[in-house]
Amino acid sequence: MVEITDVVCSLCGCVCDDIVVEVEDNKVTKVKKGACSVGKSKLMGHGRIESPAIRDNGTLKNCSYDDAIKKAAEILAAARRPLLYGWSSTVCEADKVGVELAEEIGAVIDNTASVCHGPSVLAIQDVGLPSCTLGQVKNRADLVIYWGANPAAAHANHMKRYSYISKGYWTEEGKKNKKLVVVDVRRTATAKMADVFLQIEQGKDYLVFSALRAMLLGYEDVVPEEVGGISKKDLLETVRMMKEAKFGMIFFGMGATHTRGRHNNVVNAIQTTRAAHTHTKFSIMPMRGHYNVAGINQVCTWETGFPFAVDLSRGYAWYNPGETSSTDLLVRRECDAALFIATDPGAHFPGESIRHLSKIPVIQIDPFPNPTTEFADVVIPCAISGVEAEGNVYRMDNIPIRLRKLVDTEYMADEEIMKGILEEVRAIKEKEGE
Amino acid sequence: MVEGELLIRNGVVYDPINGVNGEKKDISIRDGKVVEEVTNPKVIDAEGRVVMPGGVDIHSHIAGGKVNAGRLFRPEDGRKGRETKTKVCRAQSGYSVPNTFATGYRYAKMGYTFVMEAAMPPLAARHTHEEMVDIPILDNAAMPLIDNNWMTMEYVKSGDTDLLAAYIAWMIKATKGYGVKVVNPGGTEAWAWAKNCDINDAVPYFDVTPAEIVKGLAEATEKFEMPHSIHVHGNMLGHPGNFETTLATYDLVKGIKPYRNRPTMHATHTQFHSYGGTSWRDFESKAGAIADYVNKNEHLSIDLGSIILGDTTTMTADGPMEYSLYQITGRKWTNHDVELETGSGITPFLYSGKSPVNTIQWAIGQELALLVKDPWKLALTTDHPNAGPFIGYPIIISMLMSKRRRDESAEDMHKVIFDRAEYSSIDREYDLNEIAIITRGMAAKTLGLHEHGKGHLGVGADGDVAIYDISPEERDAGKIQKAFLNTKYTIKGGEVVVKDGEVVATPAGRTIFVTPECDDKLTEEMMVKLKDKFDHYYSVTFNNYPVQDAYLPNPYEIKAPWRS
Amino acid sequence: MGTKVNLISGRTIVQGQNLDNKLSEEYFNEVATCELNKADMERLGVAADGHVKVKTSFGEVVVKAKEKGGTPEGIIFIPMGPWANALVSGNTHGAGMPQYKGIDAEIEKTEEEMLHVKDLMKTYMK
Amino acid sequence: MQTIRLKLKEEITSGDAKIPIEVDSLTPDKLFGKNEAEIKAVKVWWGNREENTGDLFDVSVEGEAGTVEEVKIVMEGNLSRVKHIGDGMKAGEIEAIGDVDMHCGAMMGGGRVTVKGNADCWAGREMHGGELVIEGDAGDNLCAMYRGEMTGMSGGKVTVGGDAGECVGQYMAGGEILIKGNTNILTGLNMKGGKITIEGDAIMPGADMTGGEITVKGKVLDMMPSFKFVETTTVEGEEYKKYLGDLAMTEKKAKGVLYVR
Repeated sequence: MVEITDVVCSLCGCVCDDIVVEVEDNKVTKVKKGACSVGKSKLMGHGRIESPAIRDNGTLKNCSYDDAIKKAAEILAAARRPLLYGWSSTVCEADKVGVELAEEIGAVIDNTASVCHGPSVLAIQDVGLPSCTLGQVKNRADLVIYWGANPAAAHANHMKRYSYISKGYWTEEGKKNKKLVVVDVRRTATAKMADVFLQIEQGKDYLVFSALRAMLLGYEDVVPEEVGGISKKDLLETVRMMKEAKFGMIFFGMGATHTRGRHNNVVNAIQTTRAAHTHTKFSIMPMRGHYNVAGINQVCTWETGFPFAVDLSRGYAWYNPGETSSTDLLVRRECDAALFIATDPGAHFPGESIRHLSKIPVIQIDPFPNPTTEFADVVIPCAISGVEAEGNVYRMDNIPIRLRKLVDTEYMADEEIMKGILEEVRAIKEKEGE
Repeated sequence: MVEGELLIRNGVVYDPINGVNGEKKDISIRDGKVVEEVTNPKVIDAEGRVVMPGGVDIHSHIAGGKVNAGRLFRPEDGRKGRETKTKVCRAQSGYSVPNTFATGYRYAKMGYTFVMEAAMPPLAARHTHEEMVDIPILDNAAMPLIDNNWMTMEYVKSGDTDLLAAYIAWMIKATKGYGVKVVNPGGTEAWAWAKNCDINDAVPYFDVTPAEIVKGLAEATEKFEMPHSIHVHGNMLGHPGNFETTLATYDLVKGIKPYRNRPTMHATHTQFHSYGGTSWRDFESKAGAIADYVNKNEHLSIDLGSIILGDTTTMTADGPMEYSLYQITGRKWTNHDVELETGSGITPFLYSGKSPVNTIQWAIGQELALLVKDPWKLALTTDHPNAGPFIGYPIIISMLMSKRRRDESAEDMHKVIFDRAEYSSIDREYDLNEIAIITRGMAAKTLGLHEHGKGHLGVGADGDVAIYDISPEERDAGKIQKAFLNTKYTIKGGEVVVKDGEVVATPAGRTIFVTPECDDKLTEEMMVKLKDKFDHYYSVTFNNYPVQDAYLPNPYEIKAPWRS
Repeated sequence: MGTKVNLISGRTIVQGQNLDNKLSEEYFNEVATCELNKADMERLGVAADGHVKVKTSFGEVVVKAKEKGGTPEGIIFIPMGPWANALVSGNTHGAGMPQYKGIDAEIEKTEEEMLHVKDLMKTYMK
Repeated sequence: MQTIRLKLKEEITSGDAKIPIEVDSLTPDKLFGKNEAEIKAVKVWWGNREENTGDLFDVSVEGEAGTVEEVKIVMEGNLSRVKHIGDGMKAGEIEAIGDVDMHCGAMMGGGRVTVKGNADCWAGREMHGGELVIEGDAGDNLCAMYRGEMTGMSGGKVTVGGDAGECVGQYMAGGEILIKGNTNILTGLNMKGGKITIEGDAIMPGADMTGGEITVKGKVLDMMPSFKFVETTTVEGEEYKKYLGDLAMTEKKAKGVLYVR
């Protein structure tokens, strides 16, 4: 038995890196410390895709890695509007090959931000993002606001490691001298811990932010008695708390991005932060979901200039979410082939998208069987990043951390698989050129 | 580096480090290095053309968290510089914040082969390295920010210079960095509470002043045989009247002895620090006062931070400064404070010749170059992209070489240029040798890279050569500008990477890093304090902090022994 | 037909624990569910674990009802996953993001069986 | 007068995948002076490959044009996956018969585009002159900016016969938009100049506006809570409440005018 410390979790955007595990017979046998129940479940592992496979007459037939990679390359090289999607639950090293492949075949490369914090990216492109690293929050924040976010369910270690419950330099008593405000449609587990819970009407976030902004800037007289289901009195109390804080922090989640207003809700959340900043230190951060969704946004940006939904069909980057984003491409039936890596559109895309996917060739690269496997035409199993493969990832606050390899595997790593496909595609193109 | 022989024949060579000033001379390269002679070379005919060593940029923001945050939040900048992929080149995007590939190609086209990334937040050092690996052609290095760090401030307060030295040694090693970068010392920590500091203000909670921090870091740096001095962006950048703070900052390190014959402080993007007046209304140039100080003292080097008119993306670890700028423009603003270490701010900015303030800023950058007498004391920069994108260097070169061009340009600027700046009264014109100094020789020497093959063409130097398509007699400013934007040839490590202004090969660059060698006992003592910081305040663990070797596929190490 | 409600979807702990385990019973039991307020349960006449059919203009699914305090009246919550996504809108309104929350839906009690994930996927392949 | 007819071939849109064709190379300015054979050879993007116009469209040319203004392009067939119709055009006329895809009339500087059907998102994006008429509905981001930019439509005139989507005229700086039906949320978002008239209803109009004028003749749903009521006034014989906003941008900047019934 070997004990491994400083293990980095490859589940959510918290990227906890102080986990201790035990490894015996090349298997993680125990998670001793540091991980939440979700992370623990991930580290302990689940049933795997056993072999590469190609669909033949409706059924998947096992094959070699070489054959699956060749088949994938053939599909992609022939496609006129291929989509390469996923990239958030794998390492940056694989993402880089993905961008290169997208350039090579004139594909659209998109990542899970598209259905997660893509609207936050659009918002940042409109107004910027006054933010900080999570350690700043841990050491300084005396007011934490979760807006449309339920870390108790989605980022279980977030409050303990970084925000409301954590202890730091100016916050050595933990939550004792902090205030927690939660804004949500439902009284969630997180909401139950709050000093102030603002139960907002579904879809009214935008209005509430504008009311807060007007109040923060001193125009409370124009604000009506109730906005989005919240009384003016409660709004004023929230504004008072914001002004009195030494270091205020807003974390927002899908409650803001998935609902009416989308990116503009986030614009308004950021504008609210800026308004609060005229009184005191205030920052804001999206609760990024996948452990490396921030990372693929980074890689895609430094390599193409744009963070997601990048259309390389003309040989240069055209970025236009709403047009070049996966949901639009699939619902509008634009794509004629798709590669999914480290993601599961079968579970997470709207049904309308899946309907189109069932009609075009689909390549899946993933360690685990999932709904996408049900319609994928080429299935390529891979090593689990952070357990069987190492590599760089970016935490939700864009801090880069290197995933560790804990056990050996015979599965190919994502980066190797992608390199294999890229090489095959180049070989096909060279032949065509002859 | 490429194997084989290359001969550059009959060029007019400007190699100021070796005292070669416009001599007709052959350059021989074998296996990537300059040699005495070659026997069976590939020949490039440079007859009548200007030949210089590969350019060396001492200060530019090309890689890392804030550069990429700049790209990410400016798709409108991204769509400006798009170029289709070719057989050799990846797709390009961006004007003021180009993608990594475009960064490499565009620098190489100007004849540059080394660029220093000027600000690496230690906690995010892996990010800087990941991007530098993706910048083709250029050799590079990065300077970690070590001035607003709690450890630094605590050691400065307690006066433990040796322990501070142990700390900076550990940090430079942990980040695979090059030297000590200072940005608004104390002020960025204060910004974590939405405050700022001037040079003699106490940093909130830490009870030290920026002046003490700068002095402490200079002393600690000189404990080692560091190739480069501390690299300082002082307090109050961009504020009217800041020249006094600037001069006071320069004075702080006057008595400190450098380990070798180089300055004890490099003061960067000096244009932003040379402001007179009490507000934007009576804002005026103090380039004269700054240049005067530089002329009279030997302990200091500067770079320009010269303005390029047009839209750009400003970015710095000086968080409060970016906030001030955003308050003026009301445009988008990103801020990213980094726990226990530093911060950063980013906001777009338009430098307009119609604005009196921008006009004076524009004048100041060039005035500094013209008023500092010894070109070995200054380097050409635009603090890319803060004062403008690096592809504007050829504009500045043509201005410095042509009084006529300056006079013509001044006519298009706001008329304050004639009463609140010295600009129009300066007649000096740079010659090509001086241009070679401020674009390669000085930077290489100041960074200590001339001892590692950069910035010159002596035997043993890297085979990095720029051949410009002009004759040494050329006086036409437009032609000069054009020639310096796109070389006839750029050669990197003996390989032709640019030909006739087109990128033809994209070899990977090397990352150069410094290893300060510190006494084990000191390190051990320092480590107790450092580990406590990780146990209680950092959000990553001690063992996950240092940059792993995997991030530097092409490393080049410079050892910096402890000075006995 | 059914009662008009507003549908939202989102993460849960057990859904997160089974992200790599989506073909399992645990995942099915957690994700093919619909959380409702007590009053809404009573109005529909559905008991805990009783089946309900949820319908939007984009699709319909049968899921298990679960009472959940804290859910306001008129709001139903289905954990993110294939069942919720059979109902959400793919119209991104020019922003790339489907509307996963705040969809007009109708809900009614049903005796119909729920579809397991593989069968649910098959409905897209027609 | 010259009429260039471009009819999209049926087989192009008959497959499972509806791959868009991008026709920014087929504007009157770019086709002026070309004969039929030359037009057929003009390249258009279809997915990741460039094709000859003649391979995708049936092309016919009638008449002669002495100036660009005399060139009229008529586009027919299933245009629902034809993007960038009239993108960047400066003069002449385009008539598109049927529903058209995204970016119709984007970056337009002059001339006239008529859509006899619906137009998808980003119609009139960053338009600065000319006239765009959409007889049916318009999608989202009509006359808005490109992501990250601070200026959307800055000149010209746009008329929509039916409804329009979200964020109509975002960052609009000049020109006129008339919507005969309803608009979805956030019409005139960040607007700083120009004029938008909505004959139907609007949801949360005028958010973050700092200039320009929005008139809503129908109902306003979810009125922004950060607007200041100024007075009741009469416009074209009808009584309106006049508001100034958006105060969430600070009072100094709140110079946008919103007329509500």
